[in-house]
Amino acid sequence: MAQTKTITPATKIDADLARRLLSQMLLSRRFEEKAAEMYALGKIGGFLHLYIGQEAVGVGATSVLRADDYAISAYREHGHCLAKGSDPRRVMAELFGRRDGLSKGKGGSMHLFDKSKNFLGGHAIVGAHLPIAAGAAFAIKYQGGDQVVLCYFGDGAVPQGEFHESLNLAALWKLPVIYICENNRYAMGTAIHRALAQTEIWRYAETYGIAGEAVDGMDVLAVREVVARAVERARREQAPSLLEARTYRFRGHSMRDPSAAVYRTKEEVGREKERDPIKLFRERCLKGGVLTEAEIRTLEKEVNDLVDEAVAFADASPEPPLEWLTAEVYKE
Amino acid sequence: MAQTKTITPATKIDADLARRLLSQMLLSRRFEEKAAEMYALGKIGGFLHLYIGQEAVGVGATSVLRADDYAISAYREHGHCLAKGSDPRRVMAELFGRRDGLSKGKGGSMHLFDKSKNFLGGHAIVGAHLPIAAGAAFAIKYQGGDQVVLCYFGDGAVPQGEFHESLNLAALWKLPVIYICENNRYAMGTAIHRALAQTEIWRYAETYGIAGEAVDGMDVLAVREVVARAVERARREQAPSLLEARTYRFRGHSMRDPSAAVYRTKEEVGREKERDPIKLFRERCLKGGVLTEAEIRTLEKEVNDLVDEAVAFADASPEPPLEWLTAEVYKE
Amino acid sequence: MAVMTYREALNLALREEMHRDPRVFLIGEEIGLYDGAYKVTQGLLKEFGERRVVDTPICESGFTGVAVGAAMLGLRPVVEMMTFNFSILALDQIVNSAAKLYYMSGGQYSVPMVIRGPGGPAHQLAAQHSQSMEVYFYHVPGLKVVRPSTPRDAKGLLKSAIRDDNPVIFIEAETLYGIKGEVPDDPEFTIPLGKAEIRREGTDVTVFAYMGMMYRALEVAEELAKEGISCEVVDPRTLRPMDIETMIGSVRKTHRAVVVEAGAGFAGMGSEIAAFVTENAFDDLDAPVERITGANAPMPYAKNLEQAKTPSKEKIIATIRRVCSA
Amino acid sequence: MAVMTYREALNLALREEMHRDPRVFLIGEEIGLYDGAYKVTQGLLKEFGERRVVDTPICESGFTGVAVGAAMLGLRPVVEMMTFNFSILALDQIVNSAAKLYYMSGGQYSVPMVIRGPGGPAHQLAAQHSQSMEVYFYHVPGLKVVRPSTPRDAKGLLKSAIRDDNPVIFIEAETLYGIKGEVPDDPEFTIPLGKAEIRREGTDVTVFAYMGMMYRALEVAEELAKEGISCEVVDPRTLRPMDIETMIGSVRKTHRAVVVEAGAGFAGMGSEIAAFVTENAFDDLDAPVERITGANAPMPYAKNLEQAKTPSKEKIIATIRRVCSA
Ligand SMILES: Cc1ncc(C[n+]2csc(CCOP(=O)(O)OP(=O)(O)O)c2C)c(N)n1
Ligand SMILES: Cc1ncc(C[n+]2csc(CCOP(=O)(O)OP(=O)(O)O)c2C)c(N)n1
Ligand SMILES: [Mg+2]
Ligand SMILES: [Mg+2]
Repeated sequence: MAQTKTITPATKIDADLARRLLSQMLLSRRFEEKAAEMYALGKIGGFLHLYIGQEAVGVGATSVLRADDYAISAYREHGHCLAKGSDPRRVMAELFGRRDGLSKGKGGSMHLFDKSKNFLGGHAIVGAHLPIAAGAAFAIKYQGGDQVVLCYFGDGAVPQGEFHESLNLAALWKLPVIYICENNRYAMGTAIHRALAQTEIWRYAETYGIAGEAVDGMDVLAVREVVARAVERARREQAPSLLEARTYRFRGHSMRDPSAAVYRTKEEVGREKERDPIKLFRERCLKGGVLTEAEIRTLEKEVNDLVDEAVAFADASPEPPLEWLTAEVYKE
Repeated sequence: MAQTKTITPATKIDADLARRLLSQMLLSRRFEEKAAEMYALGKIGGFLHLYIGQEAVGVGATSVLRADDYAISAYREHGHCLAKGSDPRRVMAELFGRRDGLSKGKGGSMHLFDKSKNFLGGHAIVGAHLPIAAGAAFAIKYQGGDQVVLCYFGDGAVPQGEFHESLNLAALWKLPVIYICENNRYAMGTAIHRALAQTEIWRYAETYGIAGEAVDGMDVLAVREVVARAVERARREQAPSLLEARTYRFRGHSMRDPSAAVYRTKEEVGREKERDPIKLFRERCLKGGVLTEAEIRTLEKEVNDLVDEAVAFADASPEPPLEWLTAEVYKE
Repeated sequence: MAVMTYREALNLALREEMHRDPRVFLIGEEIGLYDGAYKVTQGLLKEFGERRVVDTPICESGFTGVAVGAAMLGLRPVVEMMTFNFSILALDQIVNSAAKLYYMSGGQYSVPMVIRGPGGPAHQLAAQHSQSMEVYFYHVPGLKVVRPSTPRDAKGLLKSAIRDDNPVIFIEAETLYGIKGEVPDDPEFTIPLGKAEIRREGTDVTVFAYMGMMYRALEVAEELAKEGISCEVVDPRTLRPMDIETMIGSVRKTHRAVVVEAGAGFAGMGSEIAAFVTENAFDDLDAPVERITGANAPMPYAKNLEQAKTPSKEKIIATIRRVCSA
Repeated sequence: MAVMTYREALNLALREEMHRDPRVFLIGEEIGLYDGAYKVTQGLLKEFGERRVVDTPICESGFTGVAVGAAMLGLRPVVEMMTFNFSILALDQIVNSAAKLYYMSGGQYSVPMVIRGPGGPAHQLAAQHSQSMEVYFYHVPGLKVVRPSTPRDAKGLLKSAIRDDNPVIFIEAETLYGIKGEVPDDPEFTIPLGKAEIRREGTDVTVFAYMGMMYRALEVAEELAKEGISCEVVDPRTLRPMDIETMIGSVRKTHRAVVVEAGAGFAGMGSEIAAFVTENAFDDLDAPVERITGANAPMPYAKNLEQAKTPSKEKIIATIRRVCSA
């Protein structure tokens, strides 16, 4: 079982792929920077948890999935949802609580769902979506499909009982699910060593006799590689995996934790920002001659336009009609 | 970390100790054989889970505790409670649902409590008493005491989330608690390999970086030794342990599972009964010249008398008065 | 019309629905190899195999969550809670996932699943194993809640529950598994959720009751008939959605009502029934709706205390007499 | 009398009780180093140290169970649920352990503990984070349940809860933490559990409401006074045990009652209040007790829908007018 490693591929990166990965990471980044602005303007309410700093995980992982594979996440899921292919306009409209939002404005930031993209949501009770992921994998197996389920969760979910229940069931029943822990070293203000007796999360895999790997979550290509292996195991052998992507959130836990300074030092944050996954990948692409400055600027421009469009779309979308309050409580 | 082993002590067993261990195992055995009869007569109702076959665990483990140490268990706890020193008469009266029962007849077989013996009960939700045990250990540490908490549970509790939550907290906070799993290889009709992806329970200790040991649960001296080590760790270093006592229940899951034949073979049961902990220890004491046949017969007689007395006492104890139905719902 | 036990009726409903719809599968503790702790799933592993009858380890939250996930992908899980007492460990999955996903996802993901098993007072199982668990569910928007009192209802309502596109909490009773009754043979026989049943017609007072209390109410009605008090016994059957129309209709006729419930009274089912009956039929009422409930205490083990815990025939009779003389 | 916020009043109550009784300790997520997700425990880690202010990993069932075990050994834990929504994960420990141990052990082991934290509708936190959680607790024998509406009550009731020998569920509100009010300085000032408070005297109709709805009821009363309808606003404060005497006393005086509650209506707190008021004061009532409740749906995210979810002033006014004209 591998430890964290940064992979410097021997072969040249495919330019199309590089463009895709970079633009998806940029989309996630810009989208959320804009969302933060919109939050400040009061256009977005409730909790808003930004994925900024962690984009390599969602983008790298999703890049090795097929469109008919499933993904599921917790409440810090904008990036996962966008990477899975959801329309940024409808994601933004959801954050705005408007009728054209993915969930018709009823879910909000923490409850993005996109059935058309097999994105199983946005769940806000820490740990609760882990068994749901196993259940989706169970259904795939039941139906004789060969899709896989990718389940993102935070280091904060590891001490929760459902982590253990889910891994045991997934291992016992050989379910095609990939549990990928985004270890950003904090659950709100709780550093991982204050939450876990044993902090090497990938090693919990041993407990269940399944594959476990840790990976540098700031390296989109490394994430790709590790997740690709896990996808293979799941698709071919229906064997689950536990992956640990070592990453960092650059912002506070949510918009209500703006400084995030009580529980971590400025130096630490500064040091981690040096590992910015977008910056790293950008530099690598430039250095390796995969993309030019001009190409990247074009990408950036495209992404900025997409995000502006998303905001305009969200802003123009009307509030949900009041009858929707009691609609869809039950399926008729 | 040790694996299962049967210890044949080099030194001669102390005769007093042998007498104590044997008579306690016999007491548990006879007490429950009688309870089964009483159940058949309708004197005992509800669920009745017999500990028969597992006595070496409770007796061996308790024998290395101090009187002011704590013990806590699930619903198969008659043996644990008796070993901790509770009055068999009051235990039987509880099974009868009478006013002189340990819990005044309000708890029954699954809810024996004895504050005077630091026996923290009888809990019937699988897994739920594991965090409570950690809490008791927390209180000891908070109060600066040097007692330890011994927490018995079944293999069936291992897949439950609270197992994981409790071990993590105990390890993280260094609590003086000893988790001892009585692995009798079945949770009701579910063989352990149908419940756990990884069936070496003591090895889960590694996950939390604490000590784990497996022991032959049919060997009362081996249990003593392993638990004694764990008690030392807890008392001196406030370090928790996870122990696995490999044992077997000779009867069905409860009186409502009389045959227990669907999920295990006659041959298996027959083979395991050869490992009867009382028979083994009896033979060893005889062979080693520690006790004589006559001495053992005396012990047996004493135990039988105690149990007869317990039944007589229980039978003579009146039903709880009806006012007790709504008494002690709240402490005034 | 076959005569069968409540248990057999449930078993038949499961079997028929599994034959009818390959998406239906069973999941829970001891339901397969062991044939069910209460034998409701007897023979189904043999008939349908391990793919569709899934034994689980003890992890109620985990396997309920698995069912939720499977339902999101279009399967129709029927989860057995060995007893409903253990559902409290899965309550988050039921309340926050199953009940809300359809709403939170703006109608994208429905969660068609049934959670079934015995609940309510049992035989001397004491405080942790003998609880009226429906109270944790019937308040929750997004859930449906069924308490079927007869073999016929058990079958007809379970089939409807399985065919329903929403999470349905279906609470049986250990104490009723052995009762017998007529059950229609037609495999297409179902009973719609949300319909109350008038178990006995009467003119002087409506008695609302379900499960064991419904049978007790029928006995009481028999006795009171001798002294000229005519009780109408109404069984709500589905607690959510509740058949308010039928229930109020009965009270408009009798002008008096009592609710008998096994659970501890404060803020129980009886409170809701009393409240809506009064709101809707205030001017028709000749007396306040009275609640006859279980004692406000955990369930004790001792037989005599246990018996005293649930409303006795005597207490019900006395209350009805009082209500009828008001 | 100092003027302070609701949050400060809670903080002060904790501090005073921790000084008073060395057995009192705090346990929960982010209560120490982070000073509390809602800053209720601010400064307490610094003042009392890690022994008595215990930060936990995310494992609600685990740390609530730890508190139960500690309470069995004589400590007096105050558990913070970061929000009460998460208490559902610990419900088994609360209902089956904390609430029942005293009873099941025949009075041997009491469980003196408080579980506190914010609950009820919050600001656009949507279905899983914005629930009226009291419904899972007030039915349960062995628990006490408090919902304190003012800074004064927050302090006085929390102190009583901590001194109580039983498990007390103490549900604050995110939306009230910032409100200010007078709070007695006396560190021995407490408010007994189980006592309702008449917030405004009136003669025409009793309005029962707590927390945010209580404030809305006061505003409504103000407006209705202008048109000559005199509302008596009664805040139960403790939902279990409930101060039935005071509440019925009020209705006997006004002859009319409405209950306003934020939670979804069916089988909510209002049902119980309506039921017992009617049972006890039927002949004094000039109209049925009406319930004005939150919509029967999960909490939506969109601001406009969220606002429509809880009873509006307009709806309360219209209902009271109707009740008063009956
Ligand atoms: C069961 C539960 N308990 C507490 C919370 C409150 N809460 C929300 S996020 C969070 C921290 C989770 O941290 P982690 O899993 O590491 O994810 P991250 O925020 O770092 O992405 C907490 C405690 C919750 N949502 N659910
Ligand atoms: C949470 C929960 N789920 C299910 C049950 C029903 N049940 C009682 S005992 C038992 C088996 C437990 O087996 P194990 O832990 O191995 O203990 P053993 O009976 O072998 O001593 C089950 C499933 C329960 N009591 N609690
Ligand atoms: Mg984290
Ligand atoms: Mg076992």
